[in-house]
Amino acid sequence: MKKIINDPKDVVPEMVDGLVRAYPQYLKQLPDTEAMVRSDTASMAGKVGIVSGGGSGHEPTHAGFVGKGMLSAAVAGQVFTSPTPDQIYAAIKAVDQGKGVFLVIKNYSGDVMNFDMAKDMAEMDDIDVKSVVVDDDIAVEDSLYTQGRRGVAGTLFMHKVLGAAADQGASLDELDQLAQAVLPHINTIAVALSAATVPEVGKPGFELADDEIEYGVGIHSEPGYRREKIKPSKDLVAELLGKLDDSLQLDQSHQYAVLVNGMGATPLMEQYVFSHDLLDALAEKGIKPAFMKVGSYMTSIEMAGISLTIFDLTDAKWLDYLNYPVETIAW
Amino acid sequence: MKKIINDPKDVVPEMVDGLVRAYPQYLKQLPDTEAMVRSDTASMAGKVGIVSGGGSGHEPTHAGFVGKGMLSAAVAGQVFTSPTPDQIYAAIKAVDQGKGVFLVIKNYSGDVMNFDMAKDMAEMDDIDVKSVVVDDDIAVEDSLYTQGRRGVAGTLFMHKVLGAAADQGASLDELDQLAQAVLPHINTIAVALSAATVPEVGKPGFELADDEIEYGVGIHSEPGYRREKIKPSKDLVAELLGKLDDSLQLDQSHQYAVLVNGMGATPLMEQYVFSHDLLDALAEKGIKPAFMKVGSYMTSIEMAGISLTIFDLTDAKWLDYLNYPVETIAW
Amino acid sequence: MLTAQNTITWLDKFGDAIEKNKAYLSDLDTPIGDGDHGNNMARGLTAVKAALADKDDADLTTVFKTIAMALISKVGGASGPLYGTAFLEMAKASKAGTTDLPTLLAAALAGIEKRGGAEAGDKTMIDVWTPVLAAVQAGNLTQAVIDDAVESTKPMIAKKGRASYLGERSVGHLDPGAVSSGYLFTALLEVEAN
Amino acid sequence: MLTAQNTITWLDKFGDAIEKNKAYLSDLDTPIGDGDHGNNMARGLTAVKAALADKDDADLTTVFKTIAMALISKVGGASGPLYGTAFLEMAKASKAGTTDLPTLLAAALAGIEKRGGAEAGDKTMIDVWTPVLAAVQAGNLTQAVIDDAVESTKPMIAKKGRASYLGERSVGHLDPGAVSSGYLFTALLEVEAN
Ligand SMILES: Nc1ncnc2c1ncn2[C@@H]1O[C@H](COP(=O)(O)OP(=O)(O)O)[C@@H](O)[C@H]1O
Ligand SMILES: Nc1ncnc2c1ncn2[C@@H]1O[C@H](COP(=O)(O)OP(=O)(O)O)[C@@H](O)[C@H]1O
Ligand SMILES: [Mg+2]
Ligand SMILES: [Mg+2]
Ligand SMILES: [Mg+2]
Ligand SMILES: [Mg+2]
Repeated sequence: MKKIINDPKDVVPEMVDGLVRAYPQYLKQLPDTEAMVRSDTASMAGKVGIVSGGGSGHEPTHAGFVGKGMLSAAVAGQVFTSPTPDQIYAAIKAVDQGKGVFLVIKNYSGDVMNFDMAKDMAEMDDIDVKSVVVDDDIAVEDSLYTQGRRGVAGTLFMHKVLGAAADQGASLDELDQLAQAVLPHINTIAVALSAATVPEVGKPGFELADDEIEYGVGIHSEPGYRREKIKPSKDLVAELLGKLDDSLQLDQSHQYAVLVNGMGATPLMEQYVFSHDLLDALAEKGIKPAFMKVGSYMTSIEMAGISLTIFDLTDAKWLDYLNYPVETIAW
Repeated sequence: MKKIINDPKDVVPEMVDGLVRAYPQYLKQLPDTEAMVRSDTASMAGKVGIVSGGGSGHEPTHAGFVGKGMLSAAVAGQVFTSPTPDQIYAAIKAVDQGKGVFLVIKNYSGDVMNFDMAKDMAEMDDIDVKSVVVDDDIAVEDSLYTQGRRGVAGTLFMHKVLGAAADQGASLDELDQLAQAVLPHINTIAVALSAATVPEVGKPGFELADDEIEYGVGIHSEPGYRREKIKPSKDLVAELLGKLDDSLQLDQSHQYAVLVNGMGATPLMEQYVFSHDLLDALAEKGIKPAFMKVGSYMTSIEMAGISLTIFDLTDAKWLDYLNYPVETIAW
Repeated sequence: MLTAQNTITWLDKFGDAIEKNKAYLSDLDTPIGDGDHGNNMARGLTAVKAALADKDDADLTTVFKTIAMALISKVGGASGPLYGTAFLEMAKASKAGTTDLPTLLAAALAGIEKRGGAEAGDKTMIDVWTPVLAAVQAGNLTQAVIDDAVESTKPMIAKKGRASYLGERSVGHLDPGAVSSGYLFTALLEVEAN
Repeated sequence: MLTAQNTITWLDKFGDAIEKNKAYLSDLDTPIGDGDHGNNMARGLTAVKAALADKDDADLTTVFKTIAMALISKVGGASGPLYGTAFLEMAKASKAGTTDLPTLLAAALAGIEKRGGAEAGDKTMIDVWTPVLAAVQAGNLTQAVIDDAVESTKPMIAKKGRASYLGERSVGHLDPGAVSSGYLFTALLEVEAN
């Protein structure tokens, strides 16, 4: 493990400190927590708060999306480990303006349970709390009898849509309806070239040979659905887009938002080449994205790979929400 | 070499195509070139154009900084290879509004010569062209009898300052004076954990052992000044900041802008930890940056490492230029 | 019967076992999870130890609650709320007056089931808690019961937690939370033996 | 004496040598540069070949200009403007009436020196062009002269181009641009021999 860190145990507090001090205009840290709240308090007045969070290692997610028009607060857990309820609760309390707080949770048992406990705590304080559990990763088969699908990069579209709506004065119930309406239309799938190394673990989550890739890997190095030899970008696009098409039933009469997301160590060069192939493949289906973003937004420390998110904009308003201006570090 | 690309020969045209099609609201590509010009043509009217460029592989530099308030156009060469004069000339012509065009060149023989030839071409068309050659990398000793220092991440501060001034109506001569005034106050130095692999070359520019780092490496894997065993982030900060202090003579009565820049494969986690240590070390000198940015802005494909840029804001206006709003993909 | 004192000793021994097996637990969590279970538990048990340091004269309920809060606020992930809830439920039950081990453990297990929505056979810590509780109720908890319970998770297909993403590929691996729960009950046996 | 026809043959042979030694040239550029010299030159010479394809009946000036433009617009980096300028200066000199090899090469070298600001001893292609021009002027260019000139760059300290960043550590390496210029003049020798 070769990393620019000090003691692996201190990575999270040190990184949160570095981030908050580098960007005081966006973030402030709640004392004795790794919860980060919008500095621009005025922008939250009279509005429903949006709180997200999860394990660290996905930077710039989540704190990079805290700011006017997007998240009110982000809570950072240990690396790849859900934050604890007391910290989530502190964030909820800090952003509540009497209009309630909406939680964006990714579908991992840990996150779901910790956020639920925080919700219980907040409700004891008479703060209205609602939440959505994002499960956009179609690599895992959904089933009522399992944990279900994972929440991955598509979560950022959820943040963006809810943040815009909240900034425009949507109520807690409206946000809840919006989140539930949007949820099934966001799908993501990834391909990995190498795994992440959690600092305290010291070795990669899995090993791939020099010429091997794995489809469907999660953002914590969760195993995917197939390993094979590396292929040209065009073929990777065909595989990932094929899965998304099966799931979303892409249709040229619809409008789509697309996120090409680097997993951490993948240079923009590769992301842009992939985007080129993707746009060609979509054009063959008669589709030109109405909204697109390319970059390393939902990372998995230094994992190499790309995830592809497609968001079917079945309601025209959702595109406006995506285009709504924000003031954040990373959007 | 494991990369998400097709034929290595096609990387640059494919990536430029992917970028421009993903972000049509910011960029348009000049036909038969890899030159990208601001889509928002109206924002250029009556103003001096700012053109930058260089070899590809530094994404989001340069095209990510094209937009209102920053660059007018960016020209992408082959990977780590200066663009050719005809393409630079095409960009100059496309952005000229009769007020002249200012070129931001990084100090590499190739870039200097190709931009000079483009300037000659433009002058034959009676377009006024002036330029600055950025040489912020203090890892290389400066000398009249050599090529001198390299231009690296500090170039982004040059882009930002000039772009803001141009947007506010500065003349070509004023931009020239501003560029010359700013130039000596921007210094950068880097540490690398691994080298970049140019797609057409297929192997890394240099090899470092699993526990080795190198100080002073350039953005094209140019060798640095010392190799040693990996150290805690704190110690890396001490080394890099020490060199910058020697060069800039840091002084608590001055204001500084800081850029902590990831080289491509370095996760934000490490960049934030490094920032934490940096801010501590600066605080010990009584310095709190007036402006700070942390992220992978001037990369070297998938090189791992961090560069640190400090910009001594000897003129208070420069801070306003840094804070001036821009509409770009990546700033 | 649990007392404040033997509960403190119990957690102390549990903490030692976690510390000793931290790398092993994370290794177990690597092929079918995210490789952090050892670190999560170690962080939590260090916090438990610190929190209990000045609780020598506390009552059983306070001890349980102290343990619960330390786990809830320090472990994170899935195991934090689950172990935390277990001790919180024991705190509640003890407050209601009981010090009886089977009653306390039954309350804890019910809390885990409610919090995580998993049941026996889902390849989680519940597959250790369930047979252990039965043995405690029958008055015949032995190391063999614990070991068998832990071992029983190996052939199971995970239905909850991160391992469930693997589906059938989770077969053949011990569940890390089951192993850490095994340490919890081994520590309990040692305390009971004294 | 250079003619349109033997110049086309010259560049053809040069292109073959570059193509054959592409990887070697990039390898030479790796320890003291950025590892792209072979790729840069190969891209340029492919463009030269394509551009010359329909120039069989062109005059010498047009041939030189065609070569110059292809190199300038396709090579990039440091070598593009330098080789491009060399041929552009030969185009200018030939337009002024000369077909005399020493005069043409002298114009080319002057162009390279002006464009890049380097001089003999700086460990660049100039260290091949200078002795080669002298030999051509003296009427005794041989492969040995070329080889010695290329070899002479090895012990030099680079003062221009990327290799200069290495200072004394550039000693012991051949300059890649000197090696490619060596191929240019070997190709010239072959053409002259026919
Ligand atoms: N829903 C659940 N019910 C019961 N136990 C669970 C559940 N989800 C996970 N677990 C237990 O938690 C363990 C994993 O804990 P840990 O690795 O610390 O958390 P995370 O999975 O968040 O990284 C699993 O081995 C399993 O025993
Ligand atoms: N200023 C200069 N004058 C003459 N030749 C130079 C100069 N700078 C570089 N060169 C030549 O160019 C060669 C490198 O070319 P190349 O690798 O294609 O370009 P780059 O250095 O931009 O990557 C060097 O080996 C050297 O011979
Ligand atoms: Mg975890
Ligand atoms: Mg080059
Ligand atoms: Mg785990
Ligand atoms: Mg080179």
